[in-house]
Amino acid sequence: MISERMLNLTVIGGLLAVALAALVLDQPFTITLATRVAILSLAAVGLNIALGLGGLVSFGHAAFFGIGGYAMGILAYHAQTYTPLDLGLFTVAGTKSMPVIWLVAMVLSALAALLIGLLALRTSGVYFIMITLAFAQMFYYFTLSWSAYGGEDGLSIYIRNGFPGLNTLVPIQFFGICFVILCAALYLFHRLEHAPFGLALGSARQAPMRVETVGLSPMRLRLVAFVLSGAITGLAGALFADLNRFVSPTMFSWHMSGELIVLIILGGVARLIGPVIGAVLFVVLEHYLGGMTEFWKIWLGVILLLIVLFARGGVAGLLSPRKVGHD
Amino acid sequence: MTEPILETRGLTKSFGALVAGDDISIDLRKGEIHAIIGPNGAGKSTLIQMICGGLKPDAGQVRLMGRDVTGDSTASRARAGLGRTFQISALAMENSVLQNAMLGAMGALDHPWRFWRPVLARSDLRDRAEACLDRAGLLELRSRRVADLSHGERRQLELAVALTLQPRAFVMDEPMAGLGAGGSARMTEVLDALRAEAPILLVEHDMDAVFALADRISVLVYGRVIATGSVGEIRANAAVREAYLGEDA
Amino acid sequence: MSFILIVEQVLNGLQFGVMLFLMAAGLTLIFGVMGLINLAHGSLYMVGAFAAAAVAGWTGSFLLALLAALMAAALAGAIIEMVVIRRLYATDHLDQVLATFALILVFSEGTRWVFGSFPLFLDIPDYLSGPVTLPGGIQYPLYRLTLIVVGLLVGLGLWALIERTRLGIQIRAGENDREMIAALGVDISKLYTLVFALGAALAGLAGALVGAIQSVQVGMGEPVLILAFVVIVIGGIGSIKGAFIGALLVGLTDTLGGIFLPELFKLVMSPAAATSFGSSLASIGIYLLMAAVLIWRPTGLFGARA
Amino acid sequence: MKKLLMGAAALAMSATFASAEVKVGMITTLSGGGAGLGIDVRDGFMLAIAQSGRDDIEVIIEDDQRKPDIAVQLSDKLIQSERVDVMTGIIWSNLAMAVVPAAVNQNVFYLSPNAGPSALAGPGCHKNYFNVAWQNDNLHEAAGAYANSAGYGNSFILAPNYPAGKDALTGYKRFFEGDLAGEIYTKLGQTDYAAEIAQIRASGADSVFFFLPGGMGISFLKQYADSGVDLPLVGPAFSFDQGILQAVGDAAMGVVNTSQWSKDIDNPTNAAFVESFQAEYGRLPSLYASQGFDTANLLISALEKADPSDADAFRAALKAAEFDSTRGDFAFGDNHHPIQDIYAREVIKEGDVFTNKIIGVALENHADAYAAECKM
Repeated sequence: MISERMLNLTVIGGLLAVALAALVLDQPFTITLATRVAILSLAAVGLNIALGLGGLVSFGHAAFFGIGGYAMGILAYHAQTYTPLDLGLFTVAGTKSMPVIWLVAMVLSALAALLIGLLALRTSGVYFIMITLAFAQMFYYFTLSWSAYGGEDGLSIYIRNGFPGLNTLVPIQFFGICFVILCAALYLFHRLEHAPFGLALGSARQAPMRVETVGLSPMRLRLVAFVLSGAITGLAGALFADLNRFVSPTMFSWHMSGELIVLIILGGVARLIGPVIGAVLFVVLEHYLGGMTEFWKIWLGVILLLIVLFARGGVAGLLSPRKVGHD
Repeated sequence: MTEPILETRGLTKSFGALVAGDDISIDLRKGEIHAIIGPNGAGKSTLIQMICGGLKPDAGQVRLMGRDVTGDSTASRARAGLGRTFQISALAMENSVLQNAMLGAMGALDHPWRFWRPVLARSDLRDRAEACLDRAGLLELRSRRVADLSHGERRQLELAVALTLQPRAFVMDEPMAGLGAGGSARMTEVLDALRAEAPILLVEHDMDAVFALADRISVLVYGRVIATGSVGEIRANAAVREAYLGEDA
Repeated sequence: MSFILIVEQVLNGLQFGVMLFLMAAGLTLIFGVMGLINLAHGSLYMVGAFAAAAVAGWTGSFLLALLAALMAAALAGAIIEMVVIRRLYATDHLDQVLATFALILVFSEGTRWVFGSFPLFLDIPDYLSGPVTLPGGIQYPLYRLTLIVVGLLVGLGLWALIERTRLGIQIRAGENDREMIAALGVDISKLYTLVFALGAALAGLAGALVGAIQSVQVGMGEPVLILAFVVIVIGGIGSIKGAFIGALLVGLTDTLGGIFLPELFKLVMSPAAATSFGSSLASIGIYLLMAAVLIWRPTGLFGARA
Repeated sequence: MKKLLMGAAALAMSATFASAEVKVGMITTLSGGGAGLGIDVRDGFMLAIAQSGRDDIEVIIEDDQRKPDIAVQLSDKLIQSERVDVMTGIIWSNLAMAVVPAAVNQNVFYLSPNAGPSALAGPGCHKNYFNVAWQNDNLHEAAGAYANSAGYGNSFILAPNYPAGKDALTGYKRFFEGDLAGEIYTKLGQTDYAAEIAQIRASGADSVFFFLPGGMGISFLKQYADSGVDLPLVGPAFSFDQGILQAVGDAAMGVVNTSQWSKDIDNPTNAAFVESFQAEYGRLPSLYASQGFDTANLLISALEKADPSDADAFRAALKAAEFDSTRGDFAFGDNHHPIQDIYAREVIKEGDVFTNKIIGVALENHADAYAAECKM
């Protein structure tokens, strides 16, 4: 049993140490894996705001992940082919600048989250799960047949987008970007959780009637959480697309939504570090179990079942059971 | 006579064939405790829900300080000054006692759209919350998780959260339920003092408490108010004795 | 566009809808009685199809294959209910989603392990193959007509089961008041296993029936599962009647949308663009339908208030 | 032998041979939907490696699960960590588009055993990229040519609504000279074609061209056969391949399909390949297996002449393509895509097994339509 703060520092420090060690040992692929962990963690930190703090079981977060990915893909595609992007009323040039792409990815994901949230949050429980799933599927099928941007084939971006002052093609530098963003998102999550908004949102999850009777609207709290959550997952999507230099409809697939939930549960719901632990485990399992047997997903399934049935706090819950209260 | 703080006019609600509220008109005046009694299934919960905004009446009005709030949400009624406690505690069980009280303070004093500074560092909210916890006798337990509280302590916390709102009128759903004899007596004392601040619409099964506290009593049977009056009048009312007290006795 | 073509397309939409109903009925029944969201329902559909293909290959009898599909899916359903699902009733939906997601992985890869990666063969029996001529000179495959009839009969049977039998009374009681049914002296865990197996058997039957005209392969249940979700969201979760109406709506929208939307857009744009745009829009047509229903009624056409 | 081969593959997946001189990275689909194709390519490839007797070729096999992001990750791993010289194996065009451009730009050779997207044949061609199978349009073009020779004048054509589907219809139309009775794009992954079949029935067409790979084709063929519509079908080989033909059954009998390979192509290499594949794996080889086999033999032929470290010499050796192909004559065009005969085949039944028989050559010495756009 270790304290939560200790656990958080160990996991985050560990991720950084692995990447640095890989740099020293000249194992660039390990850095790539660590980057993948950081990005998947970021996506799950986003989901954790809705799911962990808000209790909103979104089975459609792939929608925002994919929108972020396509924001990157479309902007970079237009920059790469020197064609303007026609928005009907006016045209804009594409861009290969990461900060601009991130901003666009977050704004578009937030907008999508607002629209989906307005519809889905009128309901709760199973309806919410199924409706979010269905909307993500809608994006999936749409991009599948969206031939202007490659349809099922997706879009390849030949050179990773740029960040002022850095060479993003060097694995450790791109890892650095993702790692810093992940840390920023974790810090934001931490602040949110303890801020007035977090208290109200958490109360809306546990006792919505109470929140109403003190004069607050649970629906609005959830909507804001959902939008924030979507924006962060969208940012992760843009980074993920940049990691792969590729975007395709599979980013919208419902397996993606499921995997994001899996990351959180593996690590521990509503735990700050839960998504990171989950992402580390998932990538390690995927990579090493996948190398051992073609049927590795059976074992992934079995491990998930065991965690749901017997270790309901996830790994964070096993390592550092949550003490409650404050002061 | 001054304007009633809280008033219902002809509230009616039915669920299919079941009439849960039939032309209910009651009022709550400054400084009083108005108790609603009635056998199980008489429509007391339905009435509370209609007053607080959880259920839409088929017909009739709810007025708060002279204003029609029938179409308003629960939240806006709360902001207009309606404080409510629940029969089955509706508290954030994983949070601490203080956090629950501070939620009320936030609702009363501020808005939730603050995303950065820790809520516990907000001394204004904290002062209000701690003062109310103190009045409800819970200040010592403020760091305790609600899930670890006893049943009676949760009832106290229900009250404390309602206090943080400094409402113009209270609606309390069985605040004595499940309290032991000692707990009931203490709660009776608190409510007795509270009516000076804001009147209380009290739904309660504990007849001793009702007779000790109420200025007026309304008796609800099959969704209808069959009598309203002082404790003495109700005790003497034949219809009430037949419909309600008779069965109980 | 001729009248005959329209009639034929409506029949196609009906047939698709009726098969979706078999899937959705099980899902919604399980949710209504146990409050459980079961993502692995599509896997039971797959189990039914594989069992049917295996038995048909072995015995050559389509009826035996159907029987095998029913039994295999019901058995698989009963087993997962007893081993995994019953531990989930008391937990929240999040755990249910995750555990049943895990079951999909186990079922899909397990099936691939046993049957290999290539699709299996399952064909229509001779006595049901080929087209028949309907009044008005419409040629329509006999097997598809049979599917419509079987689906409607199963729907009728389900209605009779729920409205007219002792088990039905218990199921309805379970939907309304869990404590009451325990008070009635019903063995609740046996009832739950039974309902789950019944839902699974319906899915397995659908898998086997549809498997004869489609490809029996790993993962075949997932697209159907998501459509079934859309169906019960539209119809109202927990409502068998809603599932029926929702399934027909989705079936007709999907079939007719794919045909008529491109034709519609040809009125205002070039044929190539109309085909492309119309097909794209048709592919998300049912989701737009769902969104429209939700704006109008957030808990579906026949759903209880959330 | 089978055990031994699989053992070698498994070893190769985990360990690194100190003695290996050439490292080949194979990324292919071994799990999930479409795994059958990847397994065939792998088995065909490994059979050729085993038959060559060379123990200095190490093949590292990775499963992409048909997911582009996994494929990219594996490609990074193979290039960055394993430092492979040659890559191969990808089945799907979208995965190829995600992996190939980046890989060949890092000075790795890529030999495609299947996917041949037009972008990599035209403006996006690359000196280190060789396609041993086809350009994606080829079989569809051959189907159009066959339809002409069969005297069809009015075709109904359909394909899924995704890039490869659009390429397919474009390819068919490029060679087909008759009219179109209808043209539809179906949903990707669609399993019910009743609506489309009804349209075909009402269209007045005299023939139907369809491209519906995988399970989609199985569903379509079964439903088409049952519908009573008896217009002749023509399509590319994908829906009539050995792997899935048994799942289609009688519904496929007599259907004409186009392919650059067939198990009855009469040459000693092919005969030996079919026999040894069947002996090794206990099933008839598929089109994909033949492509994997040819890819490995091309690689081996080049390795006999040059080492990959001498990139220019190795490239020239690949370009020369001096190996015995299962398809008979084989040559690369200037854009490193095959110039080959494409056959029309008919589905027949041999005993209990459904298979194909060549009925003629649809296109002779056919190159692809994009070669002119390749500036290399």
